[in-house]
Amino acid sequence: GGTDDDPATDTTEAMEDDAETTEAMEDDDAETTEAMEDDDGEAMAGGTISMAIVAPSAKDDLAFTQSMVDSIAALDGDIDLQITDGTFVVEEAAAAIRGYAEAGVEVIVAHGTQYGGSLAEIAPDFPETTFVWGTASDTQGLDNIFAYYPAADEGGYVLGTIAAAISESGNIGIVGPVEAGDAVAYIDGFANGAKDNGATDVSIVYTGSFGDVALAAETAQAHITNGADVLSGSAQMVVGAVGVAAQNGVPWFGTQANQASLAPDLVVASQVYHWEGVLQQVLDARAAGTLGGEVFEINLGNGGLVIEFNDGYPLDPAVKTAAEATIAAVADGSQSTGV
Amino acid sequence: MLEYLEAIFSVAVLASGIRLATPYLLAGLGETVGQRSGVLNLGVDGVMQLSAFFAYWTVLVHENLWLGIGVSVLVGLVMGIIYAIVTVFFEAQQGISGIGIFLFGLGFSDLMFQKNVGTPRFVKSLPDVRIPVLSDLPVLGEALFSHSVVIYGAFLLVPAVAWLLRKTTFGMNVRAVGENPQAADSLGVSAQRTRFIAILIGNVLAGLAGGALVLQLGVFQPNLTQGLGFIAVALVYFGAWRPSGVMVGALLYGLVAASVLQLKALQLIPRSYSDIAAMAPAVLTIAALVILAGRVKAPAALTRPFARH
Amino acid sequence: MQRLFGAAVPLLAALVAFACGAIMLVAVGADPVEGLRALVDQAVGSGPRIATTLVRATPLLLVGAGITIAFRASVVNIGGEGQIVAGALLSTIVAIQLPNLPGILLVPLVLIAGALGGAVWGAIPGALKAYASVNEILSTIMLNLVAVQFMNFLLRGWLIDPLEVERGTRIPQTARLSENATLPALIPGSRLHLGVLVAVLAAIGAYVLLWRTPLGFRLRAVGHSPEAAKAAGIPVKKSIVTALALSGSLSGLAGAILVFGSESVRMVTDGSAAGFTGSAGFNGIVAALFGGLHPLWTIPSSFLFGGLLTGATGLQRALQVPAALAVALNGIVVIFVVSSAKVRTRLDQLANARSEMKEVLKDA
Amino acid sequence: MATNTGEVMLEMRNITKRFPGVLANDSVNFDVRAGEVHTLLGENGAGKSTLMKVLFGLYQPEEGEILLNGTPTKITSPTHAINQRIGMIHQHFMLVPTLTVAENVALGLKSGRRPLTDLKAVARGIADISDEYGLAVDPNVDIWRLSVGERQRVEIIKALYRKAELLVLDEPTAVLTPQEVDELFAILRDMRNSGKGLVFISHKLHEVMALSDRITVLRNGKVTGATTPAESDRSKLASMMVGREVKLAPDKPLVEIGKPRLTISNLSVDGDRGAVAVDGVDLEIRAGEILGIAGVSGNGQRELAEAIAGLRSVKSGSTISIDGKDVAGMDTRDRRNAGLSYVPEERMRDGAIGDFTVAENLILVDHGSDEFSARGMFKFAEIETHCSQLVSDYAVKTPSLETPTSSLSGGNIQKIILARELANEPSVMIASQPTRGVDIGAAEYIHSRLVDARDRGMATMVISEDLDEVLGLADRIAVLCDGKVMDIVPVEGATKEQLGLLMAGVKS
Ligand SMILES: Nc1ncnc2c1ncn2[C@@H]1O[C@H](COP(=O)(O)OP(=O)(O)OP(=O)(O)O)[C@@H](O)[C@H]1O
Ligand SMILES: Nc1ncnc2c1ncn2[C@@H]1O[C@H](COP(=O)(O)OP(=O)(O)OP(=O)(O)O)[C@@H](O)[C@H]1O
Ligand SMILES: [Mg+2]
Ligand SMILES: [Mg+2]
Repeated sequence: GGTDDDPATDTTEAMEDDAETTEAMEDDDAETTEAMEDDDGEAMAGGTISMAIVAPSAKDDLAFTQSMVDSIAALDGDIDLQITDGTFVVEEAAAAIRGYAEAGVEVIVAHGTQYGGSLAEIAPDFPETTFVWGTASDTQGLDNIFAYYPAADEGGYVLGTIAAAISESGNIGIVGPVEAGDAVAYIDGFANGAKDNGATDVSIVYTGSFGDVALAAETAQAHITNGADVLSGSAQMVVGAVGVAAQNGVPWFGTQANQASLAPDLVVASQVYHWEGVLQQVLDARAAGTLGGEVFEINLGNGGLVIEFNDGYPLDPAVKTAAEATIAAVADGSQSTGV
Repeated sequence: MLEYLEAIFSVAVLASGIRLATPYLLAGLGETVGQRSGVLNLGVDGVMQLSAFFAYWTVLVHENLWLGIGVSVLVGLVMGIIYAIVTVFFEAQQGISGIGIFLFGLGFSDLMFQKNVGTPRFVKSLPDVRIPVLSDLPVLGEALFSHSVVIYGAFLLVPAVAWLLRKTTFGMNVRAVGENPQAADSLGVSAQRTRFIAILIGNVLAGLAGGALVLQLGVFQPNLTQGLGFIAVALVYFGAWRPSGVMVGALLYGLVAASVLQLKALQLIPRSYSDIAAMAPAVLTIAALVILAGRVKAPAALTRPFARH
Repeated sequence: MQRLFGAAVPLLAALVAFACGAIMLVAVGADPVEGLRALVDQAVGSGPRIATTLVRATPLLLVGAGITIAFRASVVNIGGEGQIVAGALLSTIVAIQLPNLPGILLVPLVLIAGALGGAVWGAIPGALKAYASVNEILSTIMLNLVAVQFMNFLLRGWLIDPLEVERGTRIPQTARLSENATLPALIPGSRLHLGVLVAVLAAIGAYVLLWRTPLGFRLRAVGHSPEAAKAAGIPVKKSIVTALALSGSLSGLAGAILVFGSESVRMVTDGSAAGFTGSAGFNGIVAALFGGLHPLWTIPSSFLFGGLLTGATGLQRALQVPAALAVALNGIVVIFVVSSAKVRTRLDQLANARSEMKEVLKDA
Repeated sequence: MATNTGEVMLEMRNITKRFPGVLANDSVNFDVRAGEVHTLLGENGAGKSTLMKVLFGLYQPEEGEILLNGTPTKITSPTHAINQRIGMIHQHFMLVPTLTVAENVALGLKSGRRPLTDLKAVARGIADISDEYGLAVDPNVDIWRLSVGERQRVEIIKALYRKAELLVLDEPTAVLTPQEVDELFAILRDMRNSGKGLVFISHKLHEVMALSDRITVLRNGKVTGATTPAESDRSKLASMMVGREVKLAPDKPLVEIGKPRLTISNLSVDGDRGAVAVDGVDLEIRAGEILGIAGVSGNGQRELAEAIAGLRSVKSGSTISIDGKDVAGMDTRDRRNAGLSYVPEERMRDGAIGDFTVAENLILVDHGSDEFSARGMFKFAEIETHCSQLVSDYAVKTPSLETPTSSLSGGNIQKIILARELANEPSVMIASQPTRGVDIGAAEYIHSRLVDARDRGMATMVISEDLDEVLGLADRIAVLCDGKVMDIVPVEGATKEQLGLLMAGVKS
């Protein structure tokens, strides 16, 4: 379960004293520069921070990887970002991570749990480099690794309640990939939210593939013919399902990144991962001389998970306010997602 | 038990199965012509991905579905010419040069997509055309006669290809060249030319299959086909090198897949076994082959390059 | 002499192919020279990088060597992907069951388990072909699909890392497997592990088997003429099964090595075969072909493709060119090389003819 | 015999054709007149087929020219040859088994209803030809359903349908039953009398004597003589081919017959198309004895041989024993280990592997024996000595042990097979058509080898459709008809007539 309080709370603290840490960053800057000088001069020149992302799917997948890319883009401060995407194969990722480290990149985001093993091998060889590992909830005892993970079930739960509210048939269809990863957390949260809010029939289908768009489309079709009037789903292949939803005028809920662009008038809302908070903390910590050793969770509470409503969809204001309430409740832990 | 049967034998599953079967059918029919001429093409999947991407891109830019279909055919033609040159004139090992085409298609379509499109966007997909009277028929009418034109086209191609192979001189030459190219050659039937054309036909249909797939979905993604083309090749063996047989195979494959989805959707398959269920089409295809196989023989010269001494 | 020349032809073809690669680079707006530099640098730029390249080449070499065996018995084995997965799963299970066995025992054991898993997954299409005359191209393709789903099934359920369940992250991967099973490094402190050596030995073994042993003789006999082999008393059906089982066992070995040679020492998937194998099942075919379907030539060619694959990541980093380019390039290389195969055989024919001519004249 | 009054339709002048390491044709002169059968005679590898392939545009000669009806013509391709009214019946049929007769005939011809085929029209044409020359065949059946003889008729029809005036038949009788040969000859004579020119190639001298108007002999690619049946006889022809005196029948010393080595009782076997092919056969062959199996092909000989060799399953109740050991349940390898050896009927398909080297074919059976391998590894030195020994013992003409077997001529390949099969003194040998398509010299050699082995106590079964061979070789002759043994007669006093009646199923 994602919402065990401790990490949630202390990370929120970390967010609160954001202000001063940023000041701290200003004056620390000089010395950290010196500190950096010997191993990598020009990377820091002009206050530029060099970052790299190694990620499993495409950088514009409208999902997991894009959420990270967008987040870094949203960071203030002058960042020189390099990306190696579409590398699920661990050996490839390892090569890339090592390559960045050798090239003197300061902060390397290994955006995939499966990279953990490689990090454990590589990180010790580059004590000056900060490695950020997600989604994961331990730093493998290394002090130059930060870890992060999303409490995907939280947004899932919220979206589920909205789905139940706008569904007339009370029949909701969910299109999943392989039953694994934070897809499961999101989907279970979603299902619970829907059920708690009166959905009678929540049908979850895992197609068995992250890539089979056609299968996802047919799954959505099956849901609709079985009477579902609201759909959601997780992972890259859902574009197929969104397409079917659009063709049938069925509302859709997205996750990981804002999927409104796929169906501007049918995507009700998306749970969007905002890693800015985490990343900012990472940069601050690094500036403060801490290269790692902390775990961050993003959740509704600390603003890492954001429910982005799509103005293109005419959502009943009442439902929206109710949803906002749920968000607050889930955020402060008074409402469990049951995951 | 009954609920399972009800779930499977539903109009929805039939319609869905037909939709899923179409790309297999188109690609399989093309591959049938090629293999009848003695040429195995394992590159089908790659050709489909290329044609799928370029069809998608075309429609994305020009918003014209027919242009998209045309482009998918064109891509098939180009790939066909390449493959024909490689296998017919350079007498290249067919199984393997096919893998080459596959890898190229897989990589290049992905490359082009990332460079030119990136974030998936929807294009308008092929509209369903309800065939007036027929689609109003009770029960099956809706399932059978409310599909996009490419689906009708694909199934109309079954008798067409059968006719081509059985009744035309070209078809006769194809069969001869696939069985005993030396004999055909000794009578002035150029094995090379015949195979060249057969390969073109095969790849054009593969291209069409890619176009049909992507324009059915209205969106492209890298590795869109997920190995669909390889299964299409397998279905040619399954169909005993007969268009009708390939159609049966494609429908079986599509319907099983659709049934599994439906059973999952109705929560009739426990979630933890969803992957096991996903094996069904492959397993059933093999099982069916164990029963069928032995009775039919492959074209004798299949995968054998022809060279005159 | 003409051997060398014969080998030079595919190399030439490869060069042409790389020229096409350069064109693709330009097409995507990258500087080909820069690209080549980045590629080469990443592939062989430093000790660790060479090590990575060799490690990356290992599964290609194993699969490739297996392909050559199957090919000589004239069975097409497109089941590499599935056989790798099968081998990996079995070896993983062994490591999970016997975590405390000392490395000296456990390492060989997991390798054997891998080979066994692959052998079984290869023997199935072999038996289907031999005893039910099911075409092996079809069955191997189908069994790839089955293996993937089976992998997902196990990695989500029985074999999943308990931590993943606890955290709710649920990535389909095993826990970090027993340290004792980790393949020892050949050069201490480097990524260069035992698997690389195993693969090279396996390739040499394949060569010896095919041309130095009765068993290989039988496989080749069956490959050339099942009828004549049968009449000579060679068990044809059995040989077909043997060929595919051997071929599969090498792929399975690759699977085990992917798990216990990886930095994470765990089996992990994204729900697709390629997610775990990195398409070694296909790229291995490519390597074998590039090696003229000869086990020994497959060794250098595998390392070449290994370099291409690791180099591609460098390319991607330096010029932000999608890694897909490397896949496409692979394809082009294959296409050019197979096409060159004819030129090559023609050359050999000529040379043989000349030497025969000489011999005949000597006799006269 | 027709008199050679027809004008010269073909003249080949100083044709020279080289293959790597071989001078296949050495400035050969050859001509054919309208209305004659001109026979090409020569040992395996003499260059007969090569010369004809040059004529048919399959090979281009290095030197020499071809005149058709007096005009020099460069024949560039088979199609070209066909347009020049030349037809060729190849040593190996050029038919597509899965196509019908009509389709096979129609291949490569312009259809009247393009793009569709016009098989009806073709069928009509076939019917006309059938009537004219008595070539009965149903145009609508698939080739694979036809007997060998019928397939050959289709080949001839193909040629005639294309209006061939000059017809080349390369060993057309090698695969035919005596009846089929007679029918074929009748047809060929009709064609000759209707003014066509025929080139006939055969290794069977009595056929040559029966059919030819003129005979040209090739040896090592050179023309070594020309004659006519009138002015020569079989032994003259034989010595012309080989270049020395040859014995047409081996002389067999009397050896006393030993104990039974191969015993077959109540053997029943199904054929390829299900029907019973071998029907309750009882046979016994003793040490030092050659049992000839005579019979019209397709009367169960092949199935009999394959059943004994373990390549075909037998029906229950059948027993086969070698030296008293029941082998009916064993696979081929174990039967061979029990002392069986087998020379298959289809040399290139079942006997040897074309892509294997001469050496590899020589150890195809015994490769696993401890003589050639230890601990699963080959002992190449031993193999080398063994093979070069055999090559010299059996006078195999090959450039080297590493030569691909497919590049050798039929006779030499057969010698390799025989050498392999006799190598480790088998107790029982089954030899199917041991000299079919093999030239006299080689045949003589093979016969003498079989007789030697017999003298050393081997029990031999020789299956042959060539009655001369059976009569010359066997001690006893069993005649098969419809899968049953009609009778078993001692060779002494056996006559062709008597055998012919038995083969036809007539019991005296
Ligand atoms: N395609 C070829 N390549 C190389 N050598 C060849 C080829 N065809 C024939 N030869 C050689 O040329 C010589 C003549 O062969 P050819 O087939 O003409 O003999 P032949 O008289 O027909 O023998 P047979 O009676 O066995 O048919 C032989 O030595 C043969 O090995
Ligand atoms: N000489 C042979 N000829 C045909 N088949 C053989 C031969 N030797 C072995 N086999 C087949 O291979 C299988 C393996 O048996 P065996 O272990 O005896 O062979 P091997 O030792 O691997 O090779 P060899 O027997 O040639 O030394 C046997 O069951 C048999 O079916
Ligand atoms: Mg000949
Ligand atoms: Mg042995």
